[in-house]
Amino acid sequence: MIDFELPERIENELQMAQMVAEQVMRATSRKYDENEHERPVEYINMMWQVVREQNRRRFEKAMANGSNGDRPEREGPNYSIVRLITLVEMLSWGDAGMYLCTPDPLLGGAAIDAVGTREQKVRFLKKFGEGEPKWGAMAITEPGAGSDNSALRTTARLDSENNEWILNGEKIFITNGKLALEESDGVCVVWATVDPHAGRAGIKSFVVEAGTPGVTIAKQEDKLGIRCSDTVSLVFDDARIPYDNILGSPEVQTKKSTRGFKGAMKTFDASRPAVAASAMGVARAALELTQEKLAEEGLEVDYTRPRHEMQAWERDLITMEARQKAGWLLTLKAAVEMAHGQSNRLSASMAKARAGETATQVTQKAVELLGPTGYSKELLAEKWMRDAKINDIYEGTKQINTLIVAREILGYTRRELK
Amino acid sequence: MIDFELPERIENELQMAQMVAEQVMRATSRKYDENEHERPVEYINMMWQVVREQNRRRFEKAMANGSNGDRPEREGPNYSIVRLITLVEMLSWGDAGMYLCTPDPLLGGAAIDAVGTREQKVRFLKKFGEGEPKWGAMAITEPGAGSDNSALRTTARLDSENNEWILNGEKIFITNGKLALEESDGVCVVWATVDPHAGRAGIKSFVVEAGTPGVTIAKQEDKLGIRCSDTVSLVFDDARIPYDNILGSPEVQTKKSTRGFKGAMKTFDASRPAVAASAMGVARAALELTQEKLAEEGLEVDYTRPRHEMQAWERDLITMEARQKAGWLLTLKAAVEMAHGQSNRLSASMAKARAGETATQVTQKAVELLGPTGYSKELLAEKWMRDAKINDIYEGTKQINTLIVAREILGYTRRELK
Amino acid sequence: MLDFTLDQEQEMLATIIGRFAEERVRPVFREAEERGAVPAEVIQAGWELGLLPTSLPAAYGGLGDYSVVTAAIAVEAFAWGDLATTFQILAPNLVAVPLLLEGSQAQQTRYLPDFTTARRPPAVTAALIEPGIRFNPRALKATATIEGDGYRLNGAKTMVPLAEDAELLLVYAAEAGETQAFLVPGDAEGLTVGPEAEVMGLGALPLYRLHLENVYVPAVDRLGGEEGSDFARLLNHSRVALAAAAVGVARAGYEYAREYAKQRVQFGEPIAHRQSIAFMLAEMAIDIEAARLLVWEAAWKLDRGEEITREATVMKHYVDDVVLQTADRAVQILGGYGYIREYPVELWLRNARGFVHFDGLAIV
Amino acid sequence: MLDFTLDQEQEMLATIIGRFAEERVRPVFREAEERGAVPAEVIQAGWELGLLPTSLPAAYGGLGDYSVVTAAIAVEAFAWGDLATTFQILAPNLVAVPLLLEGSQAQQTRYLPDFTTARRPPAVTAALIEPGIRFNPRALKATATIEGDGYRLNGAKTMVPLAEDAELLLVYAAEAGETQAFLVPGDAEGLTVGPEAEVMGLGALPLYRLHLENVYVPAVDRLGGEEGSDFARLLNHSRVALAAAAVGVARAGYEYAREYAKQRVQFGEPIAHRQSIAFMLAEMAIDIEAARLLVWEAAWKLDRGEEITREATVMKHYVDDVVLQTADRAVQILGGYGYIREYPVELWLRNARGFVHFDGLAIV
Repeated sequence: MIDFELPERIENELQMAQMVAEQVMRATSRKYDENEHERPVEYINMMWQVVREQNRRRFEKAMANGSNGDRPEREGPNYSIVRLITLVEMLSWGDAGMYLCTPDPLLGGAAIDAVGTREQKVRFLKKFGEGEPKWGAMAITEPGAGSDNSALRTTARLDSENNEWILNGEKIFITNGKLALEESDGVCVVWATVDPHAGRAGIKSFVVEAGTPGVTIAKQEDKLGIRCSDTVSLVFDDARIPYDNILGSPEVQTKKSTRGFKGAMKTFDASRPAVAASAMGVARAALELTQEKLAEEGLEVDYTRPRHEMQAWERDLITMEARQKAGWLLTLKAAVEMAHGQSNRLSASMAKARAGETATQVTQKAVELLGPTGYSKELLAEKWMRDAKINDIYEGTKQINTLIVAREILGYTRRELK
Repeated sequence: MIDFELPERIENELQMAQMVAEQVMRATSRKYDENEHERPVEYINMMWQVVREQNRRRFEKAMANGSNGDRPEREGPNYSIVRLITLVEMLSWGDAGMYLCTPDPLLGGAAIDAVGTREQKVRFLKKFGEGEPKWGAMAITEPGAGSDNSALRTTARLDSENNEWILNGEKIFITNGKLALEESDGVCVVWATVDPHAGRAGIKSFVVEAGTPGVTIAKQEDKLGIRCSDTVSLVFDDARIPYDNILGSPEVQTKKSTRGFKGAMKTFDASRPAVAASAMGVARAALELTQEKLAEEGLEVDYTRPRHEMQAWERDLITMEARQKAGWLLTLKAAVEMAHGQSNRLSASMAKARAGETATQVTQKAVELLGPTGYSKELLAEKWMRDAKINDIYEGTKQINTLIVAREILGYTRRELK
Repeated sequence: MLDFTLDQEQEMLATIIGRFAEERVRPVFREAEERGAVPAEVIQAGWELGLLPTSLPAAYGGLGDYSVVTAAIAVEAFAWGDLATTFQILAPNLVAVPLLLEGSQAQQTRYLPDFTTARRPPAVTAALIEPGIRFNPRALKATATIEGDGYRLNGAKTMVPLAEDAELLLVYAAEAGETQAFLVPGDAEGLTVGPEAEVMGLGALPLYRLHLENVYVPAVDRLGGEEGSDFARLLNHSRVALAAAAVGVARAGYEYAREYAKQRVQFGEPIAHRQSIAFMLAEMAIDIEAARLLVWEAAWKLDRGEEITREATVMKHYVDDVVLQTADRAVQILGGYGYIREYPVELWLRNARGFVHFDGLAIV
Repeated sequence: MLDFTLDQEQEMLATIIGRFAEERVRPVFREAEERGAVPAEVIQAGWELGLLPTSLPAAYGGLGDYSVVTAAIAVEAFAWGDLATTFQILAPNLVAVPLLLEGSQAQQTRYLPDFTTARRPPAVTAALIEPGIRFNPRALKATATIEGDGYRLNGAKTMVPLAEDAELLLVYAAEAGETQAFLVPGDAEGLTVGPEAEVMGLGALPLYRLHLENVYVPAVDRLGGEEGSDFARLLNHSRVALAAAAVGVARAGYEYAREYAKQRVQFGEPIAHRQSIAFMLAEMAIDIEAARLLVWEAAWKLDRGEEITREATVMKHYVDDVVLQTADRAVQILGGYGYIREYPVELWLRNARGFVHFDGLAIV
C-alpha cells in the first residue's frame, strides 16, 4: 500500500537530530574544516551520550533474543534501516564530515552484526555501549585494487600452533581508521584472503582491535572535503589476531560458490543507501541555503509560472529541488525494500549512483547561484560542494554503481558486462 | 595563422545557396514532408542546372590534369572540402532532407574519385555532367551488421569466363538508392567481400549502374524525418557487373594489412564532416526560427545580462547558440585539416559525434520554446527536430564516433577499446 | 507507514491494463498512428474496463473508490501501450473528473450519472490549450465575460481531442484574469470546431482547433456554479495524470531498447555488452524509477487532499525531461531502426517531446 | 583565409610557456596552494618571459605586437600549469591592458613605460568583483561621484589579487550607473585593504577585501581621462583571457585523467579500456576542442577590432560549463585519488568552479 509517511517515532527522532545538526554541527563546521585531522569533540561527546545508550540497549536486546537487535519481536517490516538513513540524511544536512565521526561501530559493526557469532558480538560490540567513545571501521581497498575487491592482496595466514591469524598487507582509504584503532578502543573489520589463489572465494573478513601489535597507521590523507573525518592507510606487518576474530566460516568455498565474498559484499546493500542518504543531506543543505539567501534578495520561486516564464535562477532552483527530491525518493526506496526484507541490490545501486551525482550537481550549482559570496568561505556552500563529491566516489564510484544497475537490469554476469 | 574568415569565393556561393534554400527549399519543405517518397522536383531541377555544369567542368579538369579535379594547379591548401561543408550547412539550413536529393554522385562519387581509375571516372562520372539529373549512392550496411562493416555478408564472386563479378546479398539504409538506380541513370557503390573468410581484407567496393539485372529495390523506408530523401534496401540476386567495376585492387591483402578496407573507410573522413555540417545547418535553422519567433513576442536576448539575471528562455537561447557555434567550429576544423592535407580522422569524428547530438538537442529545445505552435505543423520546427535526429545516427552513431575519438586520444586499437 | 508496494487491487489493475495494452493496443497502435484513428473497438474495450465508473461516487452509480495513486498506476500502464490511445480512452475524465473535484452538487447530479451508466464512452472533451508560442494555462487568452445571468466566451483553442463529435465540452477561459471552466454543449451557437490541429505526435488522436465567438453559457454551467472552481487543483490533477503517462511512455522506450540491445549483435557481441549502451539503459532505468516515485508522491498527496502546486511543478519539470531523454536514448540505441517508422521508438520520441505542451489533455 | 593552425611565433610561445608550466610551475604549485603563496622566483621567471612588454607599443619601449589570439594561446599554456600562478603572473596586465586599450594618451605616456622597463613585476592590481550573491560587473554597487575636479569612490570590493602590496590599483566603480575605471595609488586616503578574501580555490593567490571610503581620485586618473572608458570592451578582453585560462585548466584535468586511466589497472585491465571511462575522456577532449575554438574566434574578432559582447557572453556561458564538467570528470576518473590533495585534480575542480565568478581577475 503506497505511503510516503515516515513512522512518527522516526519523525520525532529526526527533530532531535535536526537540533544537533543546527546547534552543534553547523556551529563547528567551518572550524573543523579549517583544522583538518582535529576531532570534532563537541559533536562526538554530545552524540556518545545517545549512541552509547542505544548501543547498550540494542546489545542487550540482541543477547536476549539472539537476533542482531534490530529485529523487533512482532512480525512485519523492520524500519530500523529507514530510521538509519533518515538520521544519516539529517546529520549530513548538518555536516557530512562530522556525521562520519559519530562514535559507533558503523560499517564494521554492520559486518559483525551480519555474520558475527554471539561470542563475537559480546567481544566486539558490547564495549560500544559503555565507557569512552569508540569507533568501528572497515578496511577493504588496497593500493592496487580500487573498486576491484576480488583483487585483494592482504593475506591472513593461520598459525595453528598459537591458533592465530597473521595479517600482512596494506589497506587504504579507511574512514575512521585512526579513531577506531588509535584514538579509541575500537574495532576495524579487515578484508583479507586466506588463499591468494582462490580469488573471491578466499576473501574473508577479520576483526582487528585497537592496540593490536603489527598494525600501524601509515598515512592520514589530506582531502578535498569531509576533512574532520579521518581517512588513513593501515599497514599490517605480521599482525596477529585470535583465531576467533574471523567473521563467518574460515574454509574456502569452491570457485563456483563465492558465498563468503558475497556475504561480505552484502554489507554494502545497507551501506549504499546510507551513503546515498548522506549525499542527499548535503544536497538538501545546499538547496535550502540557496533558497534562503536568494529569498533574502527578494528572489523566491513562483511555482505557478510556466517553464518559459521563469527566471534562469528560478529554473535552476526548481531543477535542484527536483533532483534532490528524486535522489531522496530513490534512497528511501532502497531502504524500504530492505525494511520489507526484499533484495535491494538494484535499488541500492540506483540510489547510490544517482544520489552521489545529484549531491555533486546541486552543491556545485549552489556555489554558482550564490555568487562571489558562494565561492567564498563566508558561507558553507563551498564546503558542502567539497564534502558532497565524496559520495560520488566512495562505496563504489558512480560508474561502479551504474555498472551494477546495468548488470541487474540486463541480467548479465560480470563476464558479459565488464 | 589562425583565421576564421571564409574565402570570399565561398561567401559568394553561400549567398546563392541561401537564396535557393529560402525560395525553393523552405517553400516546399512541408509539402515533401507530407508527401513522403515524392521527389522534390523544384529543388532537383533547379540544382541540376548548376551541378551538371560543375560536374562537367570538374570532370574535364580531372581528365586534363589526371587529378580528381578538386586539386587546383597551384600549391597550398585545397578549400573544396570547406566549400562543400559550408554549402551542405546552408542547404541543410534550407531543408536537410531535400539537400540529400541533390542530383550528384555524392558518397558514391567520392569513392570513385578517391580510388577509381581514369577509365572508371569516364564510365561512371562523366554522365553526371550531362543529360538528365542523376544520383550516386553507396550501399554498405547490412541487416546483420549495423555499424560493424567488417561483418559484411554480401559476396562478389568472380566469374572468370565472362570476366564479371556476381553480387549476392542484401543491403539496407541506402540513401538515394532509388534515385540512383531506379529514377535515374545513376551509380551505386556497393561494398562486398570477395572472400568471406578474409574479414576486413576481403572487402572491396564495386560500382553498380542503374538497370543492372539482378538488382532490385526490396523496400523503401518510412522515416521519422528527412522524408523526401529515399532510403531503400537493395537485394542482389546473382547481379552481374563487369570485372572493371571493382574500385581499387581486387586481391585480398593479408590479415595484417587491411588497406583495401581502410581505403574504403577513408571515404568517411570526408563524409563525416559533411554530415556534421548538415546537422549544424538544421540546428542553425531551428535556433534562428526560435530567436525570430520570440523576438516577435518582444523577447530578445540581452547579452549584457549576467547569467543569474537572465530569463530561463534567454539562457536556453544562449545555450542553443553556444552549442550551435561550438558544433560548427568543430565541423570547420575537421574540414580545414582536410583542406591542409592533414589527417582529420580525430577531428572528423569529434565533429560528427558532437554535431549530431547538438542538432538533436537544439531542435528539441526549439520545439519546447516555441510552445504549442512549435509542436504543431504550422512551423517547421517539429520537422527539423525529426530531420535532425538522423545526424545522430547515420555515418556512424554518436556512440561509434565517440568510440573512434576515444581510440584516437588513447592510442588504442579496436581490440584494446571495444 | 512508508511503503512503495502496490496493494492487491492495484497489482490486479496494473496486470489487467498491462495485458490490455499489450494484447489490444500494441498490435494496432502503429497503424492507428498512420491512419489517424484508434480502432473504435479498442476504445470501447478500454471504456469497458470501467475505470471511471469505479472511481465515481456510489450516489451516481459508481463504486466510489477514487484514488489518484491508483489512477496514476493505471495511466502508466495504459500509456506504455500507446499515448494517443490512452488520451482517447481517458477522454471522459476530462469532464467527469473536474465535475467530481470541483462541480457543484447540481452539476454532479446532472452529469455524473451518465458516466457510470453509459455503455459507450461519453462523447465529451475539454479545451484548455491555446495556439501561440507562450501558452500559460493560468493566464488564458480566451475570455469569459459576464453577460446578464451568464457568460460570453471568446477566443481560440487548439489540440482539443475529439472535439468534432463532442456533445459536451469543458471549455477553460479567463474570467477577470482567472481561469475558470465552463460546460458547453457541442452544438452551442458561436462554437466552431476545426480545422484539425496537426502536431508532431499523437497521430492517432484527432485534435482540433476550436473557435469561440460570443458563445453564451448560463451561469449555472460554470464549473462549481456560484463559487466557480479552483483551477490550480484541476491543473495539478492533470499534471499528475500526464506525468504518469510520461512514465509509461518512457518505460515503453526503455524496455524496447533494452530488449533490442540484448538481441542486436554487433562486432560479435550483443550491443548491450558495451558499457556505452548498458550505462545508457541504466540511466534510463534510474530516471524512470525516480520519475515514478515523484508521480506517486504527488498523487498520494492529492489523495490526502493536500495542495501540491509546488510538488506538481517540480515533478512536471523533472518528468518532462526524463520522458524526452529516455525516448531519445531509445532511438539512439536502435540506431537506424530507431529512425524508421517500422519500429515504434520514433513515435515515442515524437510523443515524448509533447509533454511540455500537453497541459489539460488528461486528468485523473 | 580559414586556418586553425598556430603560426611559428605562436608555436614557439606555446612551447616555451608549456615548458615553463611543466618545469617551473607544476613542481611547486601544490605546495604553493597549501602555503598560500607562489614562490617569488617563479613569478619573477614568469615576468621575465616578457609577454607584456612584447605586446605594448614601441613608443613605450615595447615590441608592439599585441595580439589577443596569441595572448589567449599563452594564457592557456600558463593555466595548464596552475591558475593561481597564472593570475599572479598576469597581474600587471590588469592595469597595463586597460591602459593600452582605453587609456588616454597622457595616461599611457605616464604609466606604460614602467611596464616595459620594470625588472620585477610591477606591484599593480585591479578591483572589480564585489561581495554579495548577485554581482553584476555592469551594475556595480561601488560608486564614483563627481566632486570638484575629481571623484569620490565609495564601496566594497572582494577577491582583489595582491592588493596588500599594490602600489597602483585600477578600481572599477559605477559613475552615474555606468562602470568606469579609476587609477588609485595603494596608499590613497580612505582605501583600506583586507582582510584576506578566502575562497574555495586559488589558494596560492593572495586575494583581499577592499574598502573604499570617500577615496578621492583626480579627474585625470579616470581611465580614458575626459571620455572615460568603454567597460564593455574591457570586460570582453577579460572574458577572453579567463576563457583561455579555463581551457588550460580543463586540459590539465583531461590530460591527467587520461594518463591515469591508461596506467590504472582494475579488474585486470587499464580502466581506460572501459567505455564508461573512455567515452568520458572523449567527451572531455571534444569539449576542450570546441571551447578553445570559441575562445580563438572571440580573440580573433577582438584583434579585428570587432565588438564582441554577444560572442563573449556565449563563449563564457559555454566555457564556464566545460571547465567545471571536465574538472569534475577528472576527479571522477581518479576516484579516491581524485579526492585527496596529494593529487592535483581536486584543486582543478575547486578552481574550475570559480570561473563563473572570476570576471576581471585576468585580461589580455
